Amino acid sequence: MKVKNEVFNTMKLTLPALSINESVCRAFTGAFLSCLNPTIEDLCDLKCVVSEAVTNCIVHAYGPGFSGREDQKLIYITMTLFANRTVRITVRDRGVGIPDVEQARQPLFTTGAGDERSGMGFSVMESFTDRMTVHSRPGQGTSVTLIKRVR
Amino acid sequence: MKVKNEVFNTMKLTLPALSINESVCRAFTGAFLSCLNPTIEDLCDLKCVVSEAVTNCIVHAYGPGFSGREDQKLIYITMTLFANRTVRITVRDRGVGIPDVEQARQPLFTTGAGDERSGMGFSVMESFTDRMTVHSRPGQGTSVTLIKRVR
Amino acid sequence: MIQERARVRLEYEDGVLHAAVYGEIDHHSARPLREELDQALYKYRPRRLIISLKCVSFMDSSGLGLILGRVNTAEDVGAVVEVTDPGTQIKKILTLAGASRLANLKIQG
Amino acid sequence: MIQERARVRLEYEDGVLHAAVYGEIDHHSARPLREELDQALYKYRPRRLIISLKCVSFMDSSGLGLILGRVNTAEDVGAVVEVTDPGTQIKKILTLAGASRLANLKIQG
Ligand SMILES: Nc1ncnc2c1ncn2[C@@H]1O[C@H](COP(=O)(O)OP(=O)(O)O)[C@@H](O)[C@H]1O
Ligand SMILES: Nc1ncnc2c1ncn2[C@@H]1O[C@H](COP(=O)(O)OP(=O)(O)O)[C@@H](O)[C@H]1O
Repeated sequence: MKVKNEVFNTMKLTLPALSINESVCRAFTGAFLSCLNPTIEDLCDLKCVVSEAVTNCIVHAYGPGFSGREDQKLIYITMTLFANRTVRITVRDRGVGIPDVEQARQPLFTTGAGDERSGMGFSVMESFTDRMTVHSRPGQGTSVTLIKRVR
Repeated sequence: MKVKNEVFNTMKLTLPALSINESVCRAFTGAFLSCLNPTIEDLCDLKCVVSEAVTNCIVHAYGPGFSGREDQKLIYITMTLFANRTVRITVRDRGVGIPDVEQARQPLFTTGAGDERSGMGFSVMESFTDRMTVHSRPGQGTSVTLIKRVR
Repeated sequence: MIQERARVRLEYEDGVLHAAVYGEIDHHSARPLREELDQALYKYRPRRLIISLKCVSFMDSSGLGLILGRVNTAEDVGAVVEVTDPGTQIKKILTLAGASRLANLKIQG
Repeated sequence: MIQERARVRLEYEDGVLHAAVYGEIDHHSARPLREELDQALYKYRPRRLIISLKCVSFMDSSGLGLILGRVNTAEDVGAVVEVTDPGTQIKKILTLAGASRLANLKIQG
């Protein structure tokens, strides 16, 4: 997980798991990456993976199975820019967690079929970045880390 | 300081006191407020006051007088949207603090004349919002809260 | 209070339902789009539903769910779904999901 | 690595130095602008420095500091500063600072 390189900029963001914040988080991503002057394609890819990870917090982590309070439904985002133009994004929640991460990462696997989830979220995140790691503990929450070197 | 009204959305943001983050914070402000669909004028006013407060953290709070470590130079921003379209923004630092807040708020007062500061930052923040409060403790840091009802 | 993220313009003619989507398709905006599209499918019972993505500025896998969901509703009423003008990134997502292999879904452009 | 936020296009003719600023003027972008403007002032020693803000998309009180600082340098070389085309918000900031009351600064538009 370690990227041996100087940190150039970093931000921590906490916001509630509301679906209006899907677009807010995409816009944040664009704002934070703007100082790299990235290509449109890299920017779109990174906005997309953030959108996927944030949506998963809203739909799955704090979905019907979550028994905590409303004000505990928070999304924690960390973005770090390294001097070699590598971006590391972590999207974390304290929601229900994933019992079987291996299975969850499979293309088309979803527990949200009734909600018209496609089961392609993790596949998109994986294919639009250089590296994706997922840590999860049932009842504790999930953390998805996405790493991409931008041009 | 309390706005008796339902919280509609809220975000907490932490990022380093780098001057490139002045524009990043303005863009964040725009992104966060976009769900209110505000007027261009209100949006510009709020981007401007955030820019002022963030710049003060960079220039004054963690300027030459600051004796802490480089990685302690952090800016803490909280933005809250209330259902009645009131926006509350707090920009906080753990920097050198302000010995005399009353004096610092005066138009044209500045301790940064050599750096071409105009001394109009607080005046701009005050005139572009409905309410500004400043709390500061020398050696502890400063917190500026800005409240504005948007159309 | 909340700004709409996406809209759909519907036109029906000669058994073909044209649906032009504007804006950003994500989980937040997918639900109202889904409802509008399904209502129109049941109302007109077309042979073809053409979803134009030309004016879609963003779409993630929630949009894929929206499209695949419409393929299901369309089957109910005996329609075939065509998706036109996906942008570069939307194409990547459709390819990743193997969407072009579905019998009742055609992807154009 | 870092994208520039503001640029200035300089033109000198008949004792007049035209400076058209593009982009966002904040504390970050003010320093390079300051250096370029001061260098040009000392090089050409004009009678008038005209700073056009027409293409400035953002300016806060750091921009005010930049303008007032140039009024000082201009005095050094015997020039008067004119600021043209400030947008609505920049006008508010200039008014707040009473910038129009300065002898060597004219605000137009
Ligand atoms: N943050 C999360 N918290 C709990 N479960 C999650 C989370 N993210 C993903 N999952 C689980 O992994 C599955 C696959 O996720 P994904 O590939 O993004 O597809 P989709 O969101 O369309 O279901 C989800 O259906 C859900 O069961
Ligand atoms: N966050 C802060 N930390 C320490 N001192 C501050 C801070 N913000 C403002 N000040 C003090 O208040 C003075 C006035 O601030 P302001 O009105 O914004 O004008 P300017 O930034 O141009 O000096 C500053 O010169 C500085 O001495």
